[in-house]
Amino acid sequence: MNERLFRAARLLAMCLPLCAPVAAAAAGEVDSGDTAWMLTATALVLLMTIPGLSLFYAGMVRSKNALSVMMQCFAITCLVSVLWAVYGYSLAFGDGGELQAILGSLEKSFLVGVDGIAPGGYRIPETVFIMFQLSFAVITPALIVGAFAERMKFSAMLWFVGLWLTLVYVPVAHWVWGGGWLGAFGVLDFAGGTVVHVNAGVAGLVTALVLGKRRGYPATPMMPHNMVFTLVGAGMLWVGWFGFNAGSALAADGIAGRAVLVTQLATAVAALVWMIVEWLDHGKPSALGIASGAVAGLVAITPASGYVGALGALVIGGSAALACFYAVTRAKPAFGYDDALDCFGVHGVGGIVGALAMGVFVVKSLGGVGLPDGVPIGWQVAKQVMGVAVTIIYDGLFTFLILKGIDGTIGLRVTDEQETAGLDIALHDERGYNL
Amino acid sequence: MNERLFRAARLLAMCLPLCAPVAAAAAGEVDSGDTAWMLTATALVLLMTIPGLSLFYAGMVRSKNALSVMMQCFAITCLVSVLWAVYGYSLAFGDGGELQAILGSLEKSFLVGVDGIAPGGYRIPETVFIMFQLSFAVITPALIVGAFAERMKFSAMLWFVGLWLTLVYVPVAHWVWGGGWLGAFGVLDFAGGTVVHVNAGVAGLVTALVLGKRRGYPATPMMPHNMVFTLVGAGMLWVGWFGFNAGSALAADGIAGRAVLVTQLATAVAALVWMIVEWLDHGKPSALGIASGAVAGLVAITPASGYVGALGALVIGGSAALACFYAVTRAKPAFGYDDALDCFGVHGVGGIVGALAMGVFVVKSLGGVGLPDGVPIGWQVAKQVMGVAVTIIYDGLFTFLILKGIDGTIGLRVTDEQETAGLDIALHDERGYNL
Amino acid sequence: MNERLFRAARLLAMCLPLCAPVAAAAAGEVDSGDTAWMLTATALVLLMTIPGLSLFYAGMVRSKNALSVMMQCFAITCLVSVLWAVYGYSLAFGDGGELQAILGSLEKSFLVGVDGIAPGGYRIPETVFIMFQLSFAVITPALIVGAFAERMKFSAMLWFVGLWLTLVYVPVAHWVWGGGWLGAFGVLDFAGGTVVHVNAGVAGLVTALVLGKRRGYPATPMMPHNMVFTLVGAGMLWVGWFGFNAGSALAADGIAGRAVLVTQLATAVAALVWMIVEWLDHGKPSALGIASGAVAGLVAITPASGYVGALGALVIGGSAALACFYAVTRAKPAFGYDDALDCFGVHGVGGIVGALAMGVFVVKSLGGVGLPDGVPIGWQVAKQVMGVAVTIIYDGLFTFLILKGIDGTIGLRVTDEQETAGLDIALHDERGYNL
Amino acid sequence: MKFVVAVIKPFKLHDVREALSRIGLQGLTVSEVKGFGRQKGHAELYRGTEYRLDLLPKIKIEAALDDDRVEQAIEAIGQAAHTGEVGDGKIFVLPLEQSVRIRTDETGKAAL
Amino acid sequence: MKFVVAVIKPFKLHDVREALSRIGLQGLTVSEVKGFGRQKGHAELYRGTEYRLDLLPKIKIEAALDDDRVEQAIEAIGQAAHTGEVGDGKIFVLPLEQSVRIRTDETGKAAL
Amino acid sequence: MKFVVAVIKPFKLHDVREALSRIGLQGLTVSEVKGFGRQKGHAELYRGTEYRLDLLPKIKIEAALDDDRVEQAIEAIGQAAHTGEVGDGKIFVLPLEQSVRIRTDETGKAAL
Ligand SMILES: Nc1ncnc2c1ncn2[C@@H]1O[C@H](COP(=O)(O)OP(=O)(O)O)[C@@H](O)[C@H]1O
Ligand SMILES: Nc1ncnc2c1ncn2[C@@H]1O[C@H](COP(=O)(O)OP(=O)(O)O)[C@@H](O)[C@H]1O
Ligand SMILES: Nc1ncnc2c1ncn2[C@@H]1O[C@H](COP(=O)(O)OP(=O)(O)O)[C@@H](O)[C@H]1O
Repeated sequence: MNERLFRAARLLAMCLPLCAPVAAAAAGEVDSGDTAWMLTATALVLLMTIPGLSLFYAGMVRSKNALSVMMQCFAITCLVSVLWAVYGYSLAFGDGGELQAILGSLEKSFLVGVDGIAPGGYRIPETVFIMFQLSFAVITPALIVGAFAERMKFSAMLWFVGLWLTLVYVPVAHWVWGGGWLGAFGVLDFAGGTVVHVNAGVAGLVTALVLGKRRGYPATPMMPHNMVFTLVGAGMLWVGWFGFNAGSALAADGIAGRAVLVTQLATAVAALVWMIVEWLDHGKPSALGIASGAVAGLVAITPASGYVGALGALVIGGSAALACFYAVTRAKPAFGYDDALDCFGVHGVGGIVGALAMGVFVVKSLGGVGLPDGVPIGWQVAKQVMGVAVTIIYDGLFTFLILKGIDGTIGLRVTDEQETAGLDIALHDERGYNL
Repeated sequence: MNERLFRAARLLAMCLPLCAPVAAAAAGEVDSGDTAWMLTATALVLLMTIPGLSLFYAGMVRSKNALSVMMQCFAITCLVSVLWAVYGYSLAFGDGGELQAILGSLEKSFLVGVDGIAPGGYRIPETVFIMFQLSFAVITPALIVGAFAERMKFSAMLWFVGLWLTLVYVPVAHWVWGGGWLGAFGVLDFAGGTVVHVNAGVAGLVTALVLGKRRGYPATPMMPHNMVFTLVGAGMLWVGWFGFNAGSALAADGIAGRAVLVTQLATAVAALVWMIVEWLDHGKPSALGIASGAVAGLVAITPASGYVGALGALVIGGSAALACFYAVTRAKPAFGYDDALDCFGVHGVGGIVGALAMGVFVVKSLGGVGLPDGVPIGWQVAKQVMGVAVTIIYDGLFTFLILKGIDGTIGLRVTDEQETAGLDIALHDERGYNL
Repeated sequence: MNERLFRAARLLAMCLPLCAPVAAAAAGEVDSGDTAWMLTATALVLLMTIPGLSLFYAGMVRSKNALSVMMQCFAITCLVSVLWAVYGYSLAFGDGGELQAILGSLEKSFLVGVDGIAPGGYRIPETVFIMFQLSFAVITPALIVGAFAERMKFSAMLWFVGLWLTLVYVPVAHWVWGGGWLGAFGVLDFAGGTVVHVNAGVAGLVTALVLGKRRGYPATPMMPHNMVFTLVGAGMLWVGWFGFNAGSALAADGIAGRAVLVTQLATAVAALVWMIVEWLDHGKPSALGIASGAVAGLVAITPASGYVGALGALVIGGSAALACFYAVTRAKPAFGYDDALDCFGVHGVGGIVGALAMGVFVVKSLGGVGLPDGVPIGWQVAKQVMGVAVTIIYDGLFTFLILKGIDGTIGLRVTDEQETAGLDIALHDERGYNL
Repeated sequence: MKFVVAVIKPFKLHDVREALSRIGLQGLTVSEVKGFGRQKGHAELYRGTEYRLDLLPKIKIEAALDDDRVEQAIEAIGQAAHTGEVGDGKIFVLPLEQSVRIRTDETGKAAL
Repeated sequence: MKFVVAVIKPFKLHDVREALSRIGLQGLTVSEVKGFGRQKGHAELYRGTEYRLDLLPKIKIEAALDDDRVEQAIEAIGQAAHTGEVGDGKIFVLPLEQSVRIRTDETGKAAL
Repeated sequence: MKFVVAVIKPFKLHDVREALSRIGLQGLTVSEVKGFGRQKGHAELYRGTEYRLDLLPKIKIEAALDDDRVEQAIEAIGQAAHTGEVGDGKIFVLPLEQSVRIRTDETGKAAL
C-alpha cells in the first residue's frame, strides 16, 4: 500500500470535511476533473524545467555558458524521462513486497501494465500519475545544474545524473512517497521539500565542493549576463509551481485549492522579505533579489503546501527568505565554496526551513489541516528533523561517492582552456548569440 | 448575496439551455472539473502578469530600464497578494451587511474561514475563488506600470499600488462583482472591462499627467529596446487571457467555451484591423502594430466575453482596434501626455469600447446570450455608460489624490541623474545585460 | 457522422476497459472535467504557436529577420482564426451530406448554431471543439514559415496562407478527421501526423523550391542569431504539445494519459538519439541538435500518441530522430534546396515516419491499443501509406499551384535590397534590437 | 588633415553631433566603448556579491577634418560634451595623411 | 608604416577581407560602428511614432601596413567596398610609428 | 605624445589594465572588436552546417601617452597580454598632436 497516498487520503478524510463528498464519490473510477487537473499540473511542472529553470539559470551565467546550462537541463529532461520509464518509476512506486520499506520492485519496469487507475485510491489513470512523478524526477537533478554550472564536462554530467537518479532520487522518493520507511515513520512532505529540494540542494553543495571553484572565482566578476531571462525564468517557475504544489493533491479539490493559495502567499511574503532585507542591508532592492526571494518562498512552502494555512504560509515564506538571504550573501562567501547559482543556498536551505516549519504549522490551531490523530506537535517536528537528516546524510554520502567515481574514471571538469573559452563553444561548438 | 455571481448564474439559466444540466448538478458540492479549470485559469492569469506583461513592457522600454519595469511587476504581484489575503478579498467579496452596496466586510480578513465552497453557488473551493480574484487584483495595478515606466521612484510605486488597490480597486471590484451597487444596478462586466481595464487605463492616464513626461520626450528617440521580448510577452498575454476570460465563467462549461471562442475572434480581428490601418496609414504593417491590435482586442472583448457571439466579437474587436490605434497614434501626440507604453491608449480606450459595445451585442438577435428579462437594449447601454462613467470619475479622482499625497511626502519621481543613468542601475544596482 | 471521433470512440471501447465507465457516463451532456482539459489543451496549443514556435524560429534566423518571422506567426494566427470562424470549421467539420466524403458544408459558417455539444459523442461544448480545431488550423501554416523564412513578401505570405488553408488544410482535415474518405477508409491519425506535419512539411518543401534560396545561401554564414530564444521556444513547443497530443483524446481520460506518456517518451528518446548521432558524427553534441531531436520526436509521435505504448514510443522517437537527422544534415545539402529552418526535414520527414510506424505499433502485442477488429497489420500499414501518399501528392500539387498563382500576380519574393537590409526594416520599419 | 578622436559621455552624443553639424562637419563615425579613468564606476550587486565596474560606457567619435577646421571642432565638441563632472572625456588629434571617398574615388579634402 | 582605417557598408565586409587577403595582408581588426554622413537612414515606426535613424550601421576596418602596400590596399578596399551609392564610406591613412607583435616581441614591419 | 593602440585577447584585459595602472597610466579606452590574423577560429555547427569563424573576438585598448611613457607602456602591455600562443595580438604606436580634457579644457600632457 502506498503510504504517501494513504496518508494524504487519511489527512484529508480527517481534516477537510469539505472534501469528503468528493472523496466519497466513485472509488476506483477515473474522474475527468481530477485527470484534467493532473494533466495540466504535469504540463506546468515540465514548464518549470524547460523553459523555466533553464532560462532562470541561463540568464545568471556568463554569456559564453548560456547554452551549456540550457543543454544540461534539456539533456537531463530526456535522460531522466527514459530512465523513469525503464525502471525509475517501478523502483520508486512499484510494490516492493518484503523490501517495500527500502525499495519498490521492477514489476512495472518498461511501464508494463500501467493502463489502469493510479495506485492509492486516486481517481486518475496510472499513466497520468507516472507522468506527474516523472516531471518531479526530471526537475530535481536539473536543479543541481545551478551548483556545477560553467565548469562540468557534459559527459560527466550525464553519468552523474543517471547514477544520482538511480542511487539517490529513486530510493528517497520511495522512502517518503512510495511506501517506504520514512513515510511509514510519519515524515510528511506534501510536494517535495525533502525529496526534491533538500535532496537537490545537498547534492548541489557536495558537487560544488568536489568540483571546486570556477576559474577566477571570486576575484573575476561573474555577473548574470541577461537578467531579463532570469526574471522571465523566475516567472515561469512561479506559474509552474502551481502545478507542482497543487498537483501534489493528485486531485482538483479543496486540498489543491489550499495548496495554491498558501503557495502564492508564502512566495509573495518571501519575495517582499528578501527585498526589504536587501534594501536595509545594501541600500537598494534588486530584481534578482526579489526573484530569489520568490524562489526561496516557493521552495519552502513546497513540503507544507497542502497542510498549512495562511499563517503558516506567511511565517514559512518570511523565514525562508531570511535564511536563504543569509546563506547566499553571508555563508557562501564565508565558507568560500562556489555554488554558482545557489542551488544549496536557495533549494537546500529553503527546503530545510519548509520541511521543519511545516511540522509546527500543520496543527489546527495555527490554521493547518491538523496532525494525524494523537501525534503531538513535538513528535511531528522530530519526525521532520529525521526526514531531513536522513536525506542530508544519505544524499551527501552517495553524491560524493558518485562524483569521486566519475572523477576517477572520465573526469568531472573541463580543461582550463575550455572553461576560459566557455562551455558553449568548447563543448557544443555553438554560441548563444550572433548579433 | 454576491450579485455578480448571482447575475451570471441567472443569465446562464435564462440563456443557455445547454448548460442547464451542468448547473443543475449537485449544488453546494465542489466539482472537480470546474475546480480543475479554475486552478488552470488562475495559473494562466498569473502567467499574464509574470512573465507575460513584464516581458511585454520590458521589451518596449529602453534597455537601461528593462529590469525596473519587470521588478515593478514582480513587486506588485507580491504586495497585492499579501494585501489581498490580509483584507483585500474580504473587503471586496466579504458580506458587507448593511453597507453591502458600498463595501464588503473584514470578516474574512487574513483568510479566516475560507475552507468551504465559493460563494454564489459556484462549485469550486473558496480558496480557488480567492486565488482567481487575486490574480485579477494583481494584474490591474501591474498594467498601470505602462503609464509611469522609466521615471517613477520604486518606493513611491509601492505606496501608490498599496493605496490604489485599497482605495480604488477593492471598492470598484466590490461595486461591480462583489454585491455592490453597480452590479445591483445592472452593469454587466463579464471579466473585467471596467474593473480591470478602464480602471487601470484611467489610473494610467492620471499618473502620466501627474508624473510628467520622461526627460527628452518626445524629442529623444525612445525606441523599444527588444521587440522580440515584446512579442513574446504579447503571445503570453494572449494565451493567459483564455484563463482571464473563460475563467470568469467560474466553471468549465458552455459559457467558458463561448468566452474562449469570442476572445480568439475579437483578438484576431483587432490585430488584423490594426495591421491594415497601419498599412494604409504608414505604408507598412508592423509587428508592434499587430501585437498592439491583439492586446486591444483582448481588452475590449473582456467585459463581453461570456455574453456576446461571433458577430459581437468581430465588431468589438474591429472597433477597439480602430479606437486604440487613433488614441495611440493621434490623440496621445496631440495632447502631448507621456503615457509611455500606452496603458490608457490600449487598456482605457479598449476597455471603454468593450464595456459599451457589450450592452448592444449581448442581445440574442445579435448572437449574444440575451439580456435579463425585460431590460431593453437602450437601457442596458445606459447602464454600461453609467458603469464606465462612475469608474472614470471615481478612479480618476482618487488616483489623483493618492499621487498628490505621495508627491507631497516622499516624492514621485526619480532625479534627473537617475533617469539619465536608467532606473536599473540607479534604483536597483543592476543592469539587464552584461554581454 | 464524424468518422474520426467515431473511430476513436470505437477503439476506446474495444481496447481500454478502464475508460469504459467514463465513456458510459451521461452521453449528450457536457462534462466539466473533459471541458476543463480541452480548454487547457487549447491554450497549450496556442502557446505552441505564439510565443513558442515564433520564438523557436526567430532565434534561428539572422537578427535582421527576427521580427519578420514572429510577425508572420502572429498574422497567420489572426488570419486563420477569422477564416476558421467564417467558413473553415464548417467546411472541415460540418456535415457535407452527399459530398461528405469530399468536404463539409457551409451550414456552420460564421459559427451559426454552435451553442450545443460537440459532434461525435464527445462531452464538451462545440465552442470548445471549434477552438481546439482552430488551434490546429493555426499552427499548421505557421510551421511552413520555417521553409520560406527570410525572403518572402509579407503580402504574398498572407495570400498564400489564406489560399492554402482553404484549398489544402481544410479538405485534408475533413478527409481524415471530419468524416471524409481517408478516415472512412481507415487511415488513423491521432493528433495530426498527416493533417498537420506531413501537410506542413511538404508545403514547406515546395515553397522552398519555388521561392529559391536565400541570397548567399549556402556560402554566406547564416547562423541562428539567438540560440537561447530557440531553446526556449523548443521548451514551449514541448510543453504545449501535451495539449496537442493529449488534447486530441478530446477528453480527460486514459487515452489522454497514454498520449501524454508516450509523447514524453518518444520526445526524450528522439532528443537523445539526435544528440548521440551528432556526437558520433561531429564529435560534439549541440543544443540545437538536442532541441531538433526533441521536435522530431514530438512530430513523429503525434499521429501515434493515443494508439501506441511505451515500446512504440521508443522506436518511433528513435527512428524519427535518425531520419530527420540525415534529412537535415545530408539530404538537404545534397539536393541543395533552402528549407531555411527545416520545416520539411523535421515536420515532413518526422510526420511520415510517425504516420507509417504507427500502423505497426498500434497492435496489442507491441503495446498498442490494438487495431479495429479484423484489420491485419499489413493492411493498416498500407492504409497509412495511402494517407501519407495522398497528402503528399494533393498538398504538393496545390501548394505549387497557389505559389505560382501568387508569383504571377503580386510576386512572392522581396527584392534583393530588401533581403540584404533584412525584412524587419524593409517590410515592417522596425528593428528587433535597439540596445 | 587631422583625425580627431573624442571620447564622451553617452548621453552627450546628440548634442555633440549637432554642434559638429553646425560648424559644417558632414560626416563622423561613432562607436560604443568603455572608458577607464578618474571617474569611478557604479557598483552592481547580484545576490550579495558586489561588482564595481570601473569600465564605464562611453561614446567614441572619430572625424576626419581639414586642418583649418580643427580648432573649431575641438571647441564645438568641448562645449557640447561639457558637464563639468569627472568623466567628461577627452579629445585627441592625430595627423591624417590621406583620405578617400569610396563612392567617388575622390581623395584629400574633397573626401571628407 | 601606415595605419589604414576604412569605414564601409556592413555587407561588404566579406568582399573587402577577401580583397585584402589577395594582396597579401595577413591581419586586420574589425569593429561595428555607426556612421553619420550624407547617406540618410531608414525611418522606424513604433506605435505611430517615427524615429529617423541618422546613425547607420557601418563596419570599421583597421589595418597596419608597410608603406609600400598602402596604394594597393586603398585600391583593393576601394574596389571591393564600392557600390556607387551614397554611404559607401571612407578610407583614412594615418602615420604609424611603431608596431609590436605581442607573441614574439617582433617589431616594425616584421610585426604586421 | 603618442596614441597607443593594442589589440589583445579578451581574457587578458584585466591583466593589461592592471599593468598599465602600475606604471601610472590613469586613463584608457576599451572596445570590443573582431580580429582577423594568423590565429584560426573555432568552427561552429548548427544542424549539420559548419561555420568557420575567422573573425575572432578581441579587445582593443587605446591610450594616449606622454612620449617618455611609451617604452614602459609597450613593455607592460606586451608582458601582461603574452601567452605565447598565436593570436596574442599587436601594439601600434601612432603620433598624437594634441589632447584636450573636456572637463577642464586642459591640453597636452596635462590632459592625459
Ligand atoms: N590617456 C587616455 N587615453 C585614452 N583614453 C583616455 C585617457 N584618459 C581618459 N580617457 C578616456 O576618457 C574618459 C574620461 O576620463 P576620466 O579620467 O574618467 O575623466 P576626465 O576626462 O573628466 O578627467 C575615460 O573613461 C576614458 O575613456
Ligand atoms: N569626415 C568623416 N570622418 C569620419 N568618418 C566619416 C566622415 N565622413 C564620413 N564618414 C563615415 O563614412 C560613412 C559614409 O559617409 P557618407 O557621407 O554617408 O557617404 P559617402 O562616403 O558615400 O559620401 C559615414 O556613415 C561615416 O561613418
Ligand atoms: N596588420 C594588422 N593590422 C591591424 N590589426 C592586426 C594586424 N595583424 C593582426 N592584427 C590584429 O591582431 C590579432 C592577432 O593577430 P594574429 O595574426 O592572429 O596573431 P599574432 O599576433 O600572435 O601573430 C588579430 O586578430 C587582429 O585583430
